[in-house]
Amino acid sequence: MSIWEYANPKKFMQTSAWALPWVAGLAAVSLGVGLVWGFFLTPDDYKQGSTVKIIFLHVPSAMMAINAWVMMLVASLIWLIRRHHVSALAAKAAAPVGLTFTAIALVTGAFWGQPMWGTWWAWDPRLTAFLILALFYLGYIALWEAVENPDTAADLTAVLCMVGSVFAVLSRYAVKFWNQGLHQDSTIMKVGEKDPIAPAYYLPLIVCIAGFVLLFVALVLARTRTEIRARRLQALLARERLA
Amino acid sequence: MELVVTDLAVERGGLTVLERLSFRLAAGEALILRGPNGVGKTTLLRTLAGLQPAVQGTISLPAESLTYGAHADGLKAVLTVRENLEFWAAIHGGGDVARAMADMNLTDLADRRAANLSAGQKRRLGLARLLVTGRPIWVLDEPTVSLDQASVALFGAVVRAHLTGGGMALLATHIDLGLPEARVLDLGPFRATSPQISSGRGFDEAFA
Amino acid sequence: MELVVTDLAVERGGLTVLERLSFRLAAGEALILRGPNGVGKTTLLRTLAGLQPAVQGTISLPAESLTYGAHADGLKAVLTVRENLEFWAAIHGGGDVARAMADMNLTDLADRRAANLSAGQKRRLGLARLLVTGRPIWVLDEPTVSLDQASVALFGAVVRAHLTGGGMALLATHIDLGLPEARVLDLGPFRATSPQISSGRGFDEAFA
Amino acid sequence: MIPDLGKYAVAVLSSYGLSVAMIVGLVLLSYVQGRRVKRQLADVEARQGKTDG
Amino acid sequence: MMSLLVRDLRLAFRAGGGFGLGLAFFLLVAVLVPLGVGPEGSTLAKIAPGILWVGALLACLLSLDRIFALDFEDGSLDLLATSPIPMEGVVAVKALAHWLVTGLALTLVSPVLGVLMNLPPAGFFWLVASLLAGTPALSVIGAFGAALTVGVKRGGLLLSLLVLPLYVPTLIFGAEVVKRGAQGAEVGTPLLLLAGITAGSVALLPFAAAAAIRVNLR
Amino acid sequence: MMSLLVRDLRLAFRAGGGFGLGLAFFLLVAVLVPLGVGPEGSTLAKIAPGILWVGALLACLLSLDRIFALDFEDGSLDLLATSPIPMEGVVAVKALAHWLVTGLALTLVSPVLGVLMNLPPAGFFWLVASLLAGTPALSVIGAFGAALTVGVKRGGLLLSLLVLPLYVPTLIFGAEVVKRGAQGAEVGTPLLLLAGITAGSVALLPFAAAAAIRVNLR
Ligand code: HEM
Ligand SMILES: Nc1ncnc2c1ncn2[C@@H]1O[C@H](COP(=O)(O)OP(=O)(O)OP(=O)(O)O)[C@@H](O)[C@H]1O
Ligand SMILES: Nc1ncnc2c1ncn2[C@@H]1O[C@H](COP(=O)(O)OP(=O)(O)OP(=O)(O)O)[C@@H](O)[C@H]1O
Ligand SMILES: [Mg+2]
Ligand SMILES: [Mg+2]
Repeated sequence: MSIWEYANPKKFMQTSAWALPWVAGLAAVSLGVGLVWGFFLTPDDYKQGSTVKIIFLHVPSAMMAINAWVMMLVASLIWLIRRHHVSALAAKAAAPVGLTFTAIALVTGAFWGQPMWGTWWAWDPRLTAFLILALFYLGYIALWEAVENPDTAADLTAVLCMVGSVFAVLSRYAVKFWNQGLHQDSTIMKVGEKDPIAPAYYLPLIVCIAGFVLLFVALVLARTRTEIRARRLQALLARERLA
Repeated sequence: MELVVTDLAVERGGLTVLERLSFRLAAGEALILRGPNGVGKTTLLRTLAGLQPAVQGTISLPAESLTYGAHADGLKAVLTVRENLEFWAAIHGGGDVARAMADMNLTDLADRRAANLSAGQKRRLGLARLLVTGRPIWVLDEPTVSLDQASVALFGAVVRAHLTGGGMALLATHIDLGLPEARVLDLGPFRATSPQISSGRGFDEAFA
Repeated sequence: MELVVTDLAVERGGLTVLERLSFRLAAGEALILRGPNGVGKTTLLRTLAGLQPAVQGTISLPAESLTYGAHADGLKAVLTVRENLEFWAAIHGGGDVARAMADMNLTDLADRRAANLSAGQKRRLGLARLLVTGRPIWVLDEPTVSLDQASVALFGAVVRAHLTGGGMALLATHIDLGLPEARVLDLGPFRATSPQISSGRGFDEAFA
Repeated sequence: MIPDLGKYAVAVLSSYGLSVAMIVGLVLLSYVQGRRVKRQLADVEARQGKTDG
Repeated sequence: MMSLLVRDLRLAFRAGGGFGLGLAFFLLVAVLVPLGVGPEGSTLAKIAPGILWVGALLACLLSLDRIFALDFEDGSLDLLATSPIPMEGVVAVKALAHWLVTGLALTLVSPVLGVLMNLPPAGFFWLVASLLAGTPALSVIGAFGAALTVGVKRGGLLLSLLVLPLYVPTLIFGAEVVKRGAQGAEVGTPLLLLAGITAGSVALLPFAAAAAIRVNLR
Repeated sequence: MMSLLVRDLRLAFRAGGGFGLGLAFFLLVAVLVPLGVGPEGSTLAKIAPGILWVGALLACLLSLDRIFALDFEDGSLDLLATSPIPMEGVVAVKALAHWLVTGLALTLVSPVLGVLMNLPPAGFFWLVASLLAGTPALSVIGAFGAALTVGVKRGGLLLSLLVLPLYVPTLIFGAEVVKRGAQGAEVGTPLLLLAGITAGSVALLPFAAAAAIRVNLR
């Protein structure tokens, strides 16, 4: 059986109807556990004090903000190449989720920056790149909203997503070139090396990351289901008018 | 040269509006499309012009042989009559602008800006554009809107000359064009019966 | 109630296009304006509607008794049929929207956005607007453009009902409206003979 | 029961508060939209005599 | 008049209606200027009041041509002119609708942009206050400009050119309020002048704008 | 293609065509910012490179929606789509025409505005050089954005939102060139990157834009 079968709306609706409660439940459990663990049961850092607790929201949301865009890019390419409606609608459904995660990363970062760097906002390259990412999300969503015909909108937003990805990467380099920055480098993926994050933070962080991933999947599934239904609703209404 | 349409279905706003449409048009022939408002005349003409894809069926015509005249004339208000025509002539490789103006009785207005033309004169200018493209197949959407009787007759004469020269014309209209030799095709019978969600056909069936 | 026009001259683009025009229209009467393209029908109607000043002559009609229906319908594409009509009804102090929709056969389309109407339905909506204004004098510029036969008949019936109720109508058109009881006024004879630079009459004479 | 957050209480609590609010808001919005569309679709399908998919 | 306001707001919030886009533009100016100028906090703090006011002004400007041009194109303006509502009322209502969807919205989000531009904390209150006092003038002056250019095809740029000089006093006093506020200095005089400009514009310009529209329609 | 270029230029120079308005807007930004920020020479000198580039960018942006929307509205775009010229060629020519009437014109007047903004003398050469290297990218990226929004009524503001993030790299490198140039530092790297972005955009974006237009026409 080919993976493309899930691009069939009916098949997708069946499978997702079955999967959604599980994914949503797991997301709720892992997010609940991770956040409670992170908030109540972790010690204060000797340098950062209790602000270190922000990491459990900040890092997962920042990672998922980027991953959501990558997922939209892949879905857009699938739409452009194979013209499966479900993938176009999934890209549409993911955008507000990605935007929310971007906003969470920005807000938690801002609340972290205030005690750590003495400012809510600094034009650090990573922060700036995130702000630009938020703008790309906004533009993408606005284009979906503005174009009436759904297929036209799918084509246009897919093209925008591709071109936008190239420019988002370019912006990242430009911004790095422009300013060296305050924000610390990524360490989370370097576990094997020197293990710079203490296990007391590392474990709940992993749980939170898993929670955000599951939350993303659950939301995208649910929203894609809504988009498919909305699309069908629109078509049925149009048919009713014509008949 | 021939325009052959076989089993065509066309869509508008995601719904198939016309289907099972077949006809052929040979050199020197004209075909008038009729049908009530909203039956899909404009949609059909845009599909033939290649501006939108057909849902189904084939359209066979020689490449780059067709010119489309829509409700909007594609005229620039700040350019003069001559400048407007010269532009379209240059784009299509240089038709005879002076002759086209003479044919549509525009010579006196050659240096007037399109903005200062009356509605009828503007329409005549839009029709003169067809002549400078030098293309054999004319696909026209309600060409005589806002023309008075005299201008309608002028238009009829131009179409007849075009047909005599081996051209073809496909015209959608509600009113009489004064072209008795043209065949008439009523689009009513080709209305899509159970309109399908055309753009996502796999999509709809998946739910059925 | 009466509309009386005496020795009227109207201008467009700084030139007088019609002059010495007089007519009167009593309650229950309709007048159809005819004339070749560019004779000045639109200009005359806009002048009567008070959108531009007359060059000369007088127009007497009761205040706020007139509604103007132009080529453009004044519809918002993103509002539904009902929302569009409700807006104009509210502006004019609350006409009966449901009745207007019923009269123009729009009830089925009440919750459809104007953008998704066909050209003919859009025009019907534009005409339904006249009904909700509740005004007695209708001044309409080519009201049946893009309507098919059935809709033209519907329009004729609505106008006739309006006249029976004591209203008046002034209609400019090139084609047959199916209103045999209406008087016809050909504007050809009122064409301005030596077109004057109307906006500066003192100006013109000063140079003569 | 809230742990002692020291002088950073405002920062930490606002971060958690706003983030949770945004997540809950998005979930609620998705849920409400989903329910509304589902109901509308069911209405139309019932009207047109079709079964849900 | 109420129904006109409701309709204009409804149109603004429907798809493609333009609500939020003025906001987006304001945000973009606040993002682009640091990218151009450089990330130094102290420089940004110094220019923040001026740039934020210039950004608000440009954001207002961009949506001005919607005020009348759309209604002109689809014939609604002709019909409104023959309706029982006086043209002055139409202008006032449309300026109000414009202010609600741009000026007021800009005012509400401006603190966020203040953060981005590194505005000193003392300035935030005065930023909001000055925008609240000044943006109505921007909408009314803009409506006047839009009325002047309503007949011109794609008058957007001409409109900018006409309106920007008229915006100068508002801009100067508005930015001055924020600058003084950020430094903790006395803000009374410029704030009063700003409010005066707004009051004067709101009281008088609708008449001029209505006259301009009548001229453009004929 | 040549005739299309000639026509577009002719339209731009005729009444209401929009030539000069981009310039005027650039000028106004250069005037308004000192009014908003205050007259201090040293602050102005510091922010001049960034503000001038932001001004150029906004001036470009304002005339973008003319690139295709006018031809779409009057039906010319349909006719061009059925003409022998490939849509990619149409896009390229229209972007070129836009660059000639805005980008090139901005570049030529920029030294004057440099004086208004107190740009250090060493920066003038690099201001012109960077604008010359960067504005073509602005026009091509803008044409892409205009192609995406051509079917949307009054898409101007949506267009700004879509296009401005795409302008970010160009802006950063452009302003960096001027800033370094004004300080007498080495400008090679950012100038090269700027030229690279321009070259890449000019080579690839017309295809994306042509695809978007075809989608919008159907
Ligand atoms: C609004 C501002 C901020 C944004 C948009 C932001 C964005 C990000 C992003 C994208 C990551 C990526 C995670 C990864 O690559 O693994 C990250 C990680 C991180 N951020 Fe931030 N950040 C912001 C502010 C801050 C502040 C103020 C602090 C604290 C001083 C901070 C501390 C961290 C830490 C500790 C990590 C984890 C790095 C690691 O070990 O992988 N961030 N942030
Ligand atoms: N934007 C749209 N969205 C959905 N449906 C539309 C849209 N535009 C038109 N339609 C529908 O498509 C159908 C065909 O329209 P088309 O313009 O081809 O008709 P037509 O025969 O040219 O009519 P007319 O005589 O008014 O020119 C109509 O029923 C109309 O309601
Ligand atoms: N902008 C303009 N500048 C100068 N003259 C104009 C302008 N617009 C129209 N005219 C002229 O004014 C005259 C009257 O135009 P008007 O629109 O009133 O004619 P009409 O009788 O309504 O024509 P139609 O049958 O085409 O609707 C025409 O001769 C026309 O050439
Ligand atoms: Mg049609
Ligand atoms: Mg007329």
